[in-house]
Formats: sequence, C-alpha cells, structure tokens
Amino acid sequence: MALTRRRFVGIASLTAAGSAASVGALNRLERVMARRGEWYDRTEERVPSICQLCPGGCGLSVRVVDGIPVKVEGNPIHPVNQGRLCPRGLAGLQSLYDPDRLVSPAKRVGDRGSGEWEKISWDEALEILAARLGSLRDAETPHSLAVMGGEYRGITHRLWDRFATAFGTPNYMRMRTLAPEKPSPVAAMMHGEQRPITYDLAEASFVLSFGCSWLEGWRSPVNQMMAYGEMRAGRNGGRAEIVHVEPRMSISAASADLWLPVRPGTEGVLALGLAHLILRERLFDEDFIDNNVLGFEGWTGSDGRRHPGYREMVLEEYTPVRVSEITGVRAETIVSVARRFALKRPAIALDEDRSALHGHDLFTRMAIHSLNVLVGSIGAVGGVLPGNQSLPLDDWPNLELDETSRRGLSIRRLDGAGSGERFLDDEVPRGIAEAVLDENAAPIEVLILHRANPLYGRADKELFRRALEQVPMVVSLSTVTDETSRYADLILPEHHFLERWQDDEVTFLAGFTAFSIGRPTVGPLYDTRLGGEVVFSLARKIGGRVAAAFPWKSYEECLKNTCHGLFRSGRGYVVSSPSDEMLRQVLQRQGYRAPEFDSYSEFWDAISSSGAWWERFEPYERTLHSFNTPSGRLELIPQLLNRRLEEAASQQVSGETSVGEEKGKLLMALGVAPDADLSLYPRLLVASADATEDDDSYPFLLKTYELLTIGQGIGANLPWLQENIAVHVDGAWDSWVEIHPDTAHALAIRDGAMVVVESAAGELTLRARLNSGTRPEVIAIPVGQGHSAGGRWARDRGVDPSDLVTSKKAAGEGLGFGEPTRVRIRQG
Amino acid sequence: MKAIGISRAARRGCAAGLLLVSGCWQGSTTQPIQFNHLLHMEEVGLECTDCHRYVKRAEFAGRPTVDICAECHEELLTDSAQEAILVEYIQADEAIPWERLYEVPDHVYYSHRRHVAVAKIDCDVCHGKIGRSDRPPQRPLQRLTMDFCLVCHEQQGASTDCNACHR
Amino acid sequence: MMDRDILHEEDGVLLAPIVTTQRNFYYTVAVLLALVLWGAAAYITQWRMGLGVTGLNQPVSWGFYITNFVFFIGISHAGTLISAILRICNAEWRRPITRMAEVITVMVLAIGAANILVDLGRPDRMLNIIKFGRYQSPLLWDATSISAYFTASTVYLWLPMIPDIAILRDTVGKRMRWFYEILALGWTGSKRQMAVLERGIGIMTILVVPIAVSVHTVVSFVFSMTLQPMWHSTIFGPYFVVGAIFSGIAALIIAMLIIRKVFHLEGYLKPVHFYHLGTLLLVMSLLWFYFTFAEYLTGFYGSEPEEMKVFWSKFTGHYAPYFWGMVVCNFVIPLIALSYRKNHVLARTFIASATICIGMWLERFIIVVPTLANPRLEYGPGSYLPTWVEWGETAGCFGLFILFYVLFTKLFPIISIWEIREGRERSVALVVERVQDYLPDSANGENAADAVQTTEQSDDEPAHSDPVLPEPGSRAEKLITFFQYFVPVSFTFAIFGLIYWIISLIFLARRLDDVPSASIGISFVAIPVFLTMLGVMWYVFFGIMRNQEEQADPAGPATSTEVAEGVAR
Amino acid sequence: MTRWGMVIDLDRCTGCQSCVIACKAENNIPFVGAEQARMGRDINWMEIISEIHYEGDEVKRRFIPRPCFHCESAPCTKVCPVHATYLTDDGLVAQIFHRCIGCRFCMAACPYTAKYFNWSYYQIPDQMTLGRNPDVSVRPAGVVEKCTFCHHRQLKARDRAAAEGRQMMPEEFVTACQESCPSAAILFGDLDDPDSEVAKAAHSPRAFRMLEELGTHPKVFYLKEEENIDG
Repeated sequence: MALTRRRFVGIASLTAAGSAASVGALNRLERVMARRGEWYDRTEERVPSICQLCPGGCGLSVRVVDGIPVKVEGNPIHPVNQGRLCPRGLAGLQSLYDPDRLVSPAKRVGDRGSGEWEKISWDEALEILAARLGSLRDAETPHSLAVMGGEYRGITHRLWDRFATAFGTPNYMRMRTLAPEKPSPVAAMMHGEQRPITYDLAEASFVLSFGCSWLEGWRSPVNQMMAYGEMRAGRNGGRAEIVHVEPRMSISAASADLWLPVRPGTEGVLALGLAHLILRERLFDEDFIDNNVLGFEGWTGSDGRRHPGYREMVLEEYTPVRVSEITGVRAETIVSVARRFALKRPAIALDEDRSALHGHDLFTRMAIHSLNVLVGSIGAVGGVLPGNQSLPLDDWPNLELDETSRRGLSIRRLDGAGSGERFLDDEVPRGIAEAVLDENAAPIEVLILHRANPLYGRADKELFRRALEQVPMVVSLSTVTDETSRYADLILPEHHFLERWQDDEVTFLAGFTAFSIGRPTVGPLYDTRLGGEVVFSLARKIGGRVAAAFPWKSYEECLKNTCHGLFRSGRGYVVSSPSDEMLRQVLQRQGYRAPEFDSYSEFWDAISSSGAWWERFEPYERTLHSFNTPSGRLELIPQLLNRRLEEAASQQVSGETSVGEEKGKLLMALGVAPDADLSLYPRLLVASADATEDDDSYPFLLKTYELLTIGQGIGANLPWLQENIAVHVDGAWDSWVEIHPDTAHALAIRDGAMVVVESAAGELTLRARLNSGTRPEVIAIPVGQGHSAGGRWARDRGVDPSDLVTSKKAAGEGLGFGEPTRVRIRQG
Repeated sequence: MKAIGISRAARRGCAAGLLLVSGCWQGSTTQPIQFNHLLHMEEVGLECTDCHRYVKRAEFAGRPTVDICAECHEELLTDSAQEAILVEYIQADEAIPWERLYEVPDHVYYSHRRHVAVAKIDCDVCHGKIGRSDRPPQRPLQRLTMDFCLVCHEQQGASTDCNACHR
Repeated sequence: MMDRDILHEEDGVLLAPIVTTQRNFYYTVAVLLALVLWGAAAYITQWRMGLGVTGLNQPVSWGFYITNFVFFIGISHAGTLISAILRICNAEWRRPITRMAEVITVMVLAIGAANILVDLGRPDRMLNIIKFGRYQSPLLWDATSISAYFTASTVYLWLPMIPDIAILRDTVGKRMRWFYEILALGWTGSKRQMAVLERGIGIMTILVVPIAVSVHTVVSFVFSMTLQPMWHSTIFGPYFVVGAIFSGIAALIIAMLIIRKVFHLEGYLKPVHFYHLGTLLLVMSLLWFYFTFAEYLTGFYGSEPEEMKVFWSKFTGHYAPYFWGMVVCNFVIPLIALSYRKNHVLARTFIASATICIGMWLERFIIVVPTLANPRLEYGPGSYLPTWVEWGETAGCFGLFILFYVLFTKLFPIISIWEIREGRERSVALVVERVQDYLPDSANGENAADAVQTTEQSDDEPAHSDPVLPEPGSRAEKLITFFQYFVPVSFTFAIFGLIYWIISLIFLARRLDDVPSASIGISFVAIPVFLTMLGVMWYVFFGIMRNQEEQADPAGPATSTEVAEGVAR
Repeated sequence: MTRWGMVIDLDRCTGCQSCVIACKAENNIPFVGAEQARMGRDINWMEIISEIHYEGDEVKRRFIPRPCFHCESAPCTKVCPVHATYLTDDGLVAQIFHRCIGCRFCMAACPYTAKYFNWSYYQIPDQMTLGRNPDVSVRPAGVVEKCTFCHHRQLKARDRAAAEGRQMMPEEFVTACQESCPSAAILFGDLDDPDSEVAKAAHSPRAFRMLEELGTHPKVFYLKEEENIDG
C-alpha cells in the first residue's frame, strides 16, 4: 500500500517539478513523513551535534527516534555547555523542520528581488557558477570574485579562505559582529594579543560589566550563564558580586546585584572615575603594575617633553564629583563600587560587547580594560586570562598557486581594510558595497554569499541593496530564503546544521579549548548540500590548481584528516563521562597521561560519537612576564596603536597634508580630539555626552539590543521563540519600543499604544511598552524582527530598528564607531 | 483552517455515530503477506520473541524486519505464493509494510518489557490466540479497551492510577 | 367553532391566546427564531472550531457563558420560589401571578444549565460528568441541585395546571385534545381530586423552597469554594440567593407587564399586583445593596493586596463602567423609581425591573470576569472581549427563553383559571375567616362562618363536569391511558436514575478518598427529596386517576356550556 | 513513598527562558500564533514571571520560573468534576487529558494560573509534526493541560528500573526544564528523602513557597535572592 503511494507521490512530483533532483527531495521528506504515520519501533539514539544559532559553540545531543530528530538537548559531556542549553538552541529543532527552508537549487527568472525562481538541479547550478568563475580566471580577473561569509568558523572558514586564495581573489571576507574567536582590538593593542583573551567568570568574585550583555548574547551565553550559577552558589570566596553599567536594564543588568543606569556614552568616564578612586586610595595592585605595566607613571619623551602617565591623568581629571555629573551615577555609589571592585578580587571589568558603546568606542574600551589592569586581574585565576593555545589541528597540504591566482591576490582588497580610516579593521563588508558602487574601483563580477545576509539588520543595508543590483552575478548559499537570497541569481540550498557534518573550534572560553564535531542527525530532508562540499564541487568544476587544492572526496573526509592532529599531538582528551574525567584529572595532576586510543579510527569513532575533544588548562599561574607589545609589557598607552596610526597616516599623506594632520584626522575618526600625544591614553572626551540634553528636535537616544531568543534575527522564524520572545515585556510575535514611564507620561503614551519613532534616517511604527528599566532619555528597541523574507513567521513582523540608525558606519562591526542615533517619538 | 474544522467535526460526528451503531466495530486490516503464525510456531518451532525481538527488552515488541525473515527465507523454501511475495521483499531489501493490528492510543504509555519481562504475562492474554492462527486475523483477537487493562490491573494488584499509564 | 364562544365568557380572555392566533404571534416567533438561529449558528461554529472562536483566553477562562449560567439560574428564582412563598403566605394576590412565575423557572433553568454545556471545551465528553462524576466538585453539587430544582419546578408547574388543562381539553378543538387529555389525567374536578391536588401542591410548595435556596447557594459555591480573590467569600451563598430572587422578581414583573399588554389582561393583572411586587423588589434591592456593601467593605477593609487588585479594577479600573452601571441599575434607579409610586406604578415598576435585569446580569459578569482577569501572580492583567459567538449564544438564550414562553402561552393559559375562580369564589371568605382568627373573638364570627358556608355549598358541585372522553375501550382511549401512565412512569425512571447516579457517585467518592465535605451531605439530602417528589407525583396521579374511574358513572358527559355556567357562578 | 518536588533558586535564575522552551519541545506544546498569543492564549507549562519592584529609587527586577506547583492540597483537583486532575500517590497533580471535559473550573480555581486550555485546533506545518516527542500525547482542542513534572520521563525511568529488577533511583528522573537550565537554578527530586539535594534546599532558610498563606502546600520551593553581606 505504502509502496504504491510512495511511487505515486514520486510520479506526481516528477511531473510537477520536471526535474529529477527535486523529486529526490520531495521523496525523501515524504518518506520520512510517511514513516511517522506508519507503525514504527521507537528505537532511540543520541547523536552529537553543534548548535549553529550563535557563535557560542554549544554541543548538542539530539534525540533521534526511529531516525527522526525529536528533540535538541545540550550534550552533557560537552565542555562548553555541559548539557545545558539556551532557548534558541532548544528551538533549533524547529529550524530543521522550518517549512520555508530552501529545498532545491534555483535560478532567478524574474527581476532581481521579485522572488521568481526556477528549480534546477545541482549539476546545472554548479555548472552555471563554475562556467562564470572559469571565465573570470580566463580573463585574468579572478579578483572580481568576492566571497562573503556569515556566522561560521572552523573548517568551513578555512575552506573558503583556501578557495579564495587558490582562485586568486583577495576579496574573501566575513560579515560578523565581534567574532569571539578573534582578539578584541583592546587586547590586540594593549596586550599585543593575537588570540581572544578569556574571562574566568566562574572564579571571579566581582564582575563589573559595562554594557556587556554577557547573559544574553556575548560569546557563549550558556557557558556564561553556567558561570553565573557558579558565582551565585556561594563558592569558597562567598557569593560573587555583579554590577552592571548600562543605560537600559538588560537581562544581565536585572540579574546583577546593582544596576547603574549611566548616561549613554559615558561608560568610559565612569570607568576612569572608578580608577580615580582606586588610585587615590591606593587600592591597586602595585606589584603587578610595577612589574608588568607601561604608561602608569609619567615619563619624559625623547623630545624632552614631560608626558603625564595614566595615574596622573586620571587623578587629575576624573574626580568622583565630576564623573558623577557626567555619568549621572551618584558619587557615593561610585566610591562604594570602586572600593568593592578593588577589594573583592579577583575582579573583572567586562568591556567587550557586540554593540558599540559610543563614538569613542576604542578609548572607552581601553578605559574599562584599564580597571582590570589596576586590580591586577590580568592572568589571575578568576580574572582576565590571556589567549588560549591554538588547537593542534593538522595543516592542509600547501597550496600551489598558478600565475592567475598570484596576480589576482596581489591586487589590493576592495574593502580597504587596514588602511586609511579603516586602519584598525581586518575586513569591512560595507567596503565591498562601496567598491561596487564606485565606478573607479575594480568591478565585482561574482559575489558568493555563504550564510551572509547583508540586506537585513544593518544600517547600510540600502547601500548593499544598491550594490547587489550592480553585481552581475550574486550567488547565495544558505538554508533559508533570507532577504539577500531574494536578490541572488543563483540559490544553492545548504543542509541544515542537524543534517550535516559539523566542526567547531572553541578557543575563547576560560580554562580550556575544544574541538567539537557534529554528526548528521538525519539524512537531508530536501535536495540540499553541505556548504563545504559545494566548495569542493565548485573547485572540481573549475579544475586546474583550484581543483588540486581540495584533495578530499567529502567534507567528512576533510574533517577526519584535519582532526588527525588532535590524536597525534598527544594533548587533550575526547570528552567522556564525568567519572572518567575525574580520573584523568587526578592522573594529569600527577603527571601521567594514559593513551586511550590505539588507532586514529578508534579516536575518530570516539570523538564523533561523544561530540568533542578538549584540552583543559590548569588554573593559571601568575607567570606573565612578557607581552607581545613593543615594550614587552602591558601598555596603558598602546604603542601599537600609535604605530598603526602613523603607518596609516603616512599612507594617506598626499602633497598638501603632513603626517601630523592626517594622524589628527584619523584620531578624530576614533572619537578623540587630536591634541598631542595624550590622546593615546584611555582618555575620553566628555563633551559629546553633554550635548545630548538640549537637542530639541530629536530628544531621545535609541538603544538597540539583542534578545537571547531571536538574537540578530536568526530565531525569527522559529515559532517557539517568537511566542516567548522576551520575559521583561509582553511582546510575543512583535516588536516594541521600551519607554520609561515618566517619559511616556509626559508624551501621553499608554502601555501597548502604537507610537511612531522617528530619526533623521526614517521612522517606524511600533507598540510602546512602558518599562522603568531604562533611563528616561533612552528608548530601546530589540533587533531581530522586521524581516522582509526568511519564512512565514519572520516575514512582515515587527520592525528592524536599523532603519532608524543614522550612523551609516555600521555599529558592531569590527570597531564599532557607531554614533548613537537620536530619535523622537510621537503617538501613532 | 475551515476545511480542517469541518473534517474534524465530521470525523468526530462519524466516530460518535459509529460508536452508537456498533459498539465493537473496529475496521479490518489486510496484511501484505498472509503470514501463518501457526505454521511458524508449531512446525518450525519458533517462539514469539524469535521474530518480535524487542518484547522483553523494550517498550515495543518490534515489527519483524525483512532481515529477520531473510535469516531463513533467503530463497524460496516452499512453493507458497505468500512466501514468494516475501522473497520479493527480501530481494528488494524493502521493508514489509505490515499493518498494525493491536494498537493503544497515543495517550497511553504501554511497555512490553514491563508486562512481559517483569510481570511475566503471556502474550495470549492481550493478543489472544494469535500464535494459533493460520492467517492474519482481520481484527484484533482481543479488544484492547481501558476496561480490559483495568480488570487485569486490579486482579494483579498493579497500579490503577490514571497517571501510571496515561501520559 | 364552539371554542371561539368561550372567549366571550368570563375568564375567556385567558384562553384567547390558545384559541386564536394573531399575526403578531407569527412575527414574534419569527424574530425569536432568528435569534435562536443566530445562537445555533454560533454554537455550531464553536463546536467545529473549538472555544477559540470566543473571546475567552488564558486568565479569563470563564466569560459570558458562566455569566449567563448564573444569571439564568438566578432568574429561575422568579418562579417557583416566589410562587411558593406567596402560596405559603396565603397571599391572595398571588393568584394571577404564580403560573407565569413557575413557567419562567422551568424554562430558564434548562437554559441556564445548557449554558454550562455550551461552555464545555469538549461537549462530546459531556457524559463523563455522569459516568465519572466526582462529588468533590461544586459542579456536581450544581448538577444535583439543579436537577432536583428542575424536576421539582416541573412538577410544581404541572400540578396546578391540571385543572386548567382539563378546561382546555373540554374546550379546545379536536386537533390538540389528545395532548391535553394525556396531561389532564382525567381530571374531573371532583372534591376528592381537588383535595388530592391541593395536598400535592401543598407538599411541593414546602419542598421547593429549600431546593430553590440550595440551587443558588450551590451556584455561588462554584465561585466561593475556590481561593480566588473576591470569590472566596462566605456570604456568597445568601448573596447569590438574594440576587437571584431580586433578578427573578424583576424578570417576572417584565413578563407580567408584557403579557398584560399583549393579551389584554388588565382585568387580572392590576396595578396593585405590581405595587406589591414592586414593594418586594424594593426590599430585595435594599437587601442586595446591603449584601454588596458588606461584601465589598470587608474586602476593602482587609486590603489584601490580591483582593485589592480585583477591587480597584472594579471600582476605578477597567471594569468600573460595569461596576458602577450595576450599582446604578440595581440600586439607584430602583430606589428612585420604587420609593414613590403614587402614580405611574406600572411605568415605574417596569423601569426598575428592566434596569435590574441589566444590572443583575452586570453583577454576574462583574463577579466572574474581574477576578479571573487579575490573577494573583504578576502576569499582568488579562482582558476579555467577547466575540460574535458569545453574543450570538447569549442572544440565542434570551431568544429561546422568550420563544418557549410564547409557545407556552400558546398551549396553556398563562394565568391559572381555576385558581382565579377559586379566589373569586372562596378567598374573600377565607381571608375574612383568617383575619378573624387573628382578631379577638367577637359577635361577627357567625357572619364569617355563614360566608364560608355559602362558598362551601357552591363548591358542592364539581367546577366542571366530566370531559368528553373517547369511547371507553377504544384504541384511542387505550393509547391515551397508556400515555397518561407513561408520564409518571418515565418520571419514576428519571428519579430512580438520578438516585442511582447519586449513590454510585457517593461510592466513587468513597473509593477515591475524596473530601467528605458538604458535597456528600447535599447528595444524601437529595435522595429523600427526590423520593418525596416521586411520592407526590404518584399520590396525585393515582388520586386523580382513581377518582376519575369512580366518577365515570355518576357524572354524565359535560359540555362547555356547563363549564361556562360554573364559571358564571 | 517518593514525593516529587522542585526547588528553584531565584538567585541563580537569569530569566533566560531555557526551561520554557525545553518544556515546549519536550511536551509537544503547540505554538498558537501571533493572533492567538495577543489574545493571551499561548500555552506555557513553564512560564517566567517578571516582577519589578523598587528599593528606594533603585529599580529591581526578578524572574520567577513558574511550573505547576503540584500542590499538596491542590485547589484544582478538588473542583474537577470528572477526576481528570487529581493528586497521585507520589505527589504529582496529574492531568488526564483524555478524561477532561474542558469546563475550565480547575483553571479558575488555580491561584497560580498554571493551567492552560487548548482553545483551538492548533495547526502546525506537517514537517513540524515530525519533531514531536513520541513519548507525550498531543492534546486535542478543548482540554486543559499543564506541567506534569515530565511524568512521561518518570514512566520510562520506572520501566527501565523495573526491567533491571530494582527500584528507580530519584536521579534517573530528571525534568526537561532542570536538564536545560544553564545556571542550574532548578533542582528536582524526592522531598521525602532527607538526604536528597532538593529536600535539603527546601529546608534552607532562603526557601519559600508561592502564596504560602493560601495553604495549598506547593511542592515547588523557591530560594530567594541573597544579598551580599557587605553590599
């Protein structure tokens, strides 16, 4: 019976779709669906996987019943999350069964953005793309291919990087916001660190967070929440104290012991105000500073000028009364927080957050980080730890480039990263868009987007839209029809993360590094392919040296080869049950290491069924003596910054301007007045903060924030998350603007009323929610809604606050130089 | 939305109607192969658990897969037409679409292991004399109603708490 | 036709609606049917799509249906209770009122109970209440109490109607005769039958009062047995009973006024009746206000935060318009309208009654919804906006009620003819006698005795003689006798069914170790009550049937003219 | 006899809603859609209540996860007319979906508003039905549902233990919310076993129960937030 039906469906879809490939897709889902209706046997297994809904890197354990995933849970032995999971991860199952997923490759037949497609086969699709790419190489212009990647890391990134290099384009870039595996600019400048510094939150006694929503979205939220639980449990040193500084009461602020609603943009001033007290009361770690820090005391330069040091500057300028005036925090509070911060060590001041703090972002962050330095938390247990060692993964065979590629690679990147005003950035996605629209720049012929969606949630999305219209061929490799896919000429549907082999490198958490592996939990439901394997097939179709660069048959094989290094290195362990783990620790402490696997295949079986390999670091000994800075010390006046500044300035110099003038301009761009060398201290201008009060036409400041549920929009098509979008306001399936009750009262706005929020860039109509957890002059709108594509539940729901953002320099990208947006509200 | 509402209402109406018309009507089941339980048990000497392998180990009894059949029926053993159908399935390595005969609703938690391995209840008690049938019955030999369960539970002193079986 | 003639005789006007049909009747029925159809459409939609089509939601899980349930059950107190009280009190002005009141009870009770069924999410599992009912739940107390009240008031409606049905049997044309014949049970109006009937009515009168009180008390228990703020109150029982009588009287007055107007019964329903009922209404209004005041004052004085959330939402919050509307409708307007009734008695009573009906509905609403909308934990207030489905079903309920009423007036006299007659013949003397009983003995005593004598003499002859029965032994006669027996037999089965059900539920409660609460008490009491009712039923039935046989020979066939003569006397 | 109970440490809770979504995924709780959710018909067996209060001019917010409290003297079980909700021997307030007639009396009686009603036939796309947990029945429209303390997990654990010829250990029975909670704020176990973690926590001086004054004796305890001594 079922057989004939199945056959019938097959035939029906054959005639309907007219393509053998799509029949396979329908057939497969149909088969899985039919199984559910049948008599089935409930055999159950657990398959390890990795959550891809944020860069946190949580290990998943997927409950698979009769070959069908029925629940996503945390992997209990995974070091990142130890069986715990955040709501978004738990809802990941719904994204697998999302009815609006891309089901087969397609090519555009209507106008750009019209969303009219024709289904084609994979062969056909890859042929079209490969032919186009081949012609680029034939024309000796491989650099006119640009590849833009979204949220992924590990082997996929290496594959694209390798592809771009082998192909010969310098224009491979990632569109991410403060990727956790990258060092923060502050660490890069002050520590000379090339790896992300980590925060030993679980062991800390005091956490002072400056707008860092560490319980909602930063780095690995689940891991941080676990640390939060530890901090609350009253460990040896008693219950840790948490103070949160932010104009809006985020979830992190609500969970803290004290919320300091600071005026927007004055976080750095507050940090220096706290530093002032620590210095004045001599509560800082003198030993650490004497031995490891440069720039604390003043010095006389080579030109004979006297330069005041950090201490002098802070003591002079940031008195509690003045800081209190600027920040709006009471002086007594500043005094008491400063004392507790300095005395309850180990203490951590968290500066990193995805969103920019203000125009003078870099210096704000430096000011905040200087607090860590003052109390000697650098390298201390429960403090700020330097970067973890990198993973012992196998290198891939050396790339042999042909002449075309070499020539292509020698051409300067189109986004201008690393020079001019972008001298601090590695990659500037908007630079590509600008280059496309700039008639003088070299043209982009083909743009491949892998999980990147520049047309949503960015202040510069309009720029991208115009740019995409100019690019002759846009290819989107993605699982869902996002906004950008609508503009693509070719759609290559990717496996959902539960359908594919996965890998992930976790190097940004304190105390350990891990390499996670995820197995497919279910065969692909549709006619999709694994992103990495698309690269392989593409390279193979292009042929030549490009094809030779990818000797692997499948992604699995590539992964297996790459992991070999983990086995060979003799370091770390495959994760296992807590009792085994305990035994290992005992042995390790005594200096033993028991080899657990005889062969690599055994190792591979173990890692792919348990989900991860990890390496623990023993509690960090304070043995820090060298930093990778010019002086070898931790620099409060980062010479690296000065050096980069000068390099960039000298590149900019043209006939009429001097290096000094150019340097001044760049400093202006960093939000600092170009007055002499003092500017390289974590010193802040406070004028911009005061100017906010009397702006009549746009009296309010807009604060956008991420929700733990839908994040930057990735969870927007998951009904569970939409329905439980937030706990602090009633906002299911919608967007809202949070307004302080006093403000709302003055504007005669009632809770739940529709209001219009207007900025110089545009206006949005949305529901008002009164919330006393915000400063009166600040209004807050969550990001993640307001999609124009991306599935039935995401589309046309709520608003995207990036429509209001006036600073077109996208906030939260590289160094976020985003100026805050000023808005006004009226009743809708 | 509307259509579904109607069909649901209709289904409910039909169910109520049927219930009134005949209290014990259950529909009939036709199996893809006219399997002879009696032959396998009497002449071949198999036990229930030889083919329904999970009976003592899991919640479900286990629908015999082709692999199990293939252990004996790699090739035709007899000239039975039914066996020929089976061999076709085996050679195509395709699952035999057995129809389910005994079924409890999805709001009931039933575990074979609990009843067979722990409580040592014979298969016959719930499945009737299916082992002695020479062709697949069209209707369950024993109607599995809640009263049927409860009577036995009360006799055996097993839990009669609703929550013990309902989920 | 001969039955037309009767219209011109005394009390003929009472039979007019039955004998003649005016065009307005059809219009009314059409309009009401439209309402009922709207309700039916709403319910069909709800059955198909689930309760999602209503405006009910998470905290506000009860709305219009429960409000209607309480309201209609409240209205039901109009009837049987009031008529019983008036009967017990020997209030002679009751005579034209009782029937109207009793009819309201029977119909409205059914509609009220149906509202609970409408409210069910799974009406297809309705029988679970009977199969697996649990006496711990106040809902089951309701079921018991309401079924007792329903049977009692049906009996109580029917018994006093028997003589009137007999009149109809003898006057109305052939088409409907079988119907009246069955229901009249061969009533001849003999003295013996009269005695039996009056005794039956007497017992029912007593029985019905506690049942009626229990019904609304138990309805209030649905709310007061929970721990919810502003529900969990000890005075809810009497408060609801008072409210029920209050709204019942108001509904009764409206019905009386409309009937008086439509059927031209000015001669029967005189301003004095309204004056008396108005006084009663005023008293109830004050009593209602007293209870409301006490209820809210205690809540306010105690100031429990959760209680105050509900309190303020009623006083100043979202529900303030309904709350204050209720106070105005139930207290302010009636007080003004009824305090001064020198002229425009009818208009004033009507205004008061109409506002009270609205006000009492609001009161039920204000009891049900705000408590649910303000949950104890901080979820934020819930809201409730009924949809067309709830409006439809509410309209349907009212439509159905009025439709039933209209149809009833089409089938039976809405004013008890024999009681009116009896009043005319006997009550003056009885009242005189009674009043004299109260007074110190005097020489006038004999006069009164004379008066009694005369009435008794006139009562010697049956009020109306034997009906035109079908040929004895004919098939039709046998069939009618069969159906006559069928009535009490089916009633017996129903009663024993109920008793069996109650007993099995008590055993179930024992098995489940349920709280041995008032529930068991209620159920225990219910059994003798039901048995008493059964006894009354059989007593009256046999009394009438036996007497009919005895009288079959001596009394010759009676004609309507004889009846008319009787009436004339 | 075991008496299942839960302790939720409010000091640890961050209001992340992991428990809420884990519960939805585990128990096949339907999403109701934007329109229905706006009417307040969303179903959350586990719900986070967000409370705002003021300490002086300081605004404080706290998050309270609210499952069904499985009260020892549950107001909802008393009013159920058909024995669809009742207290089991091991202290769970059972909810038998297939007995329920949908009168919603229990919802009205629950002082915690922890019971939910299936207002409509909630349709989910066919694909999504694949992701349903086969251990939990899908409730039809018109019945009341609520947190069962992941009773089906207990059934399975019991079954496993029985097959191995032993008593079920309390650790074998873990609720979905407890399992997912990132900050380990939820403890679950046997309140009658004095050595169990949950029983110890329930006797902590920080422990309190919701609306304790009502005498419902909830079996879910909360541990109130701690203050830093020097703060």
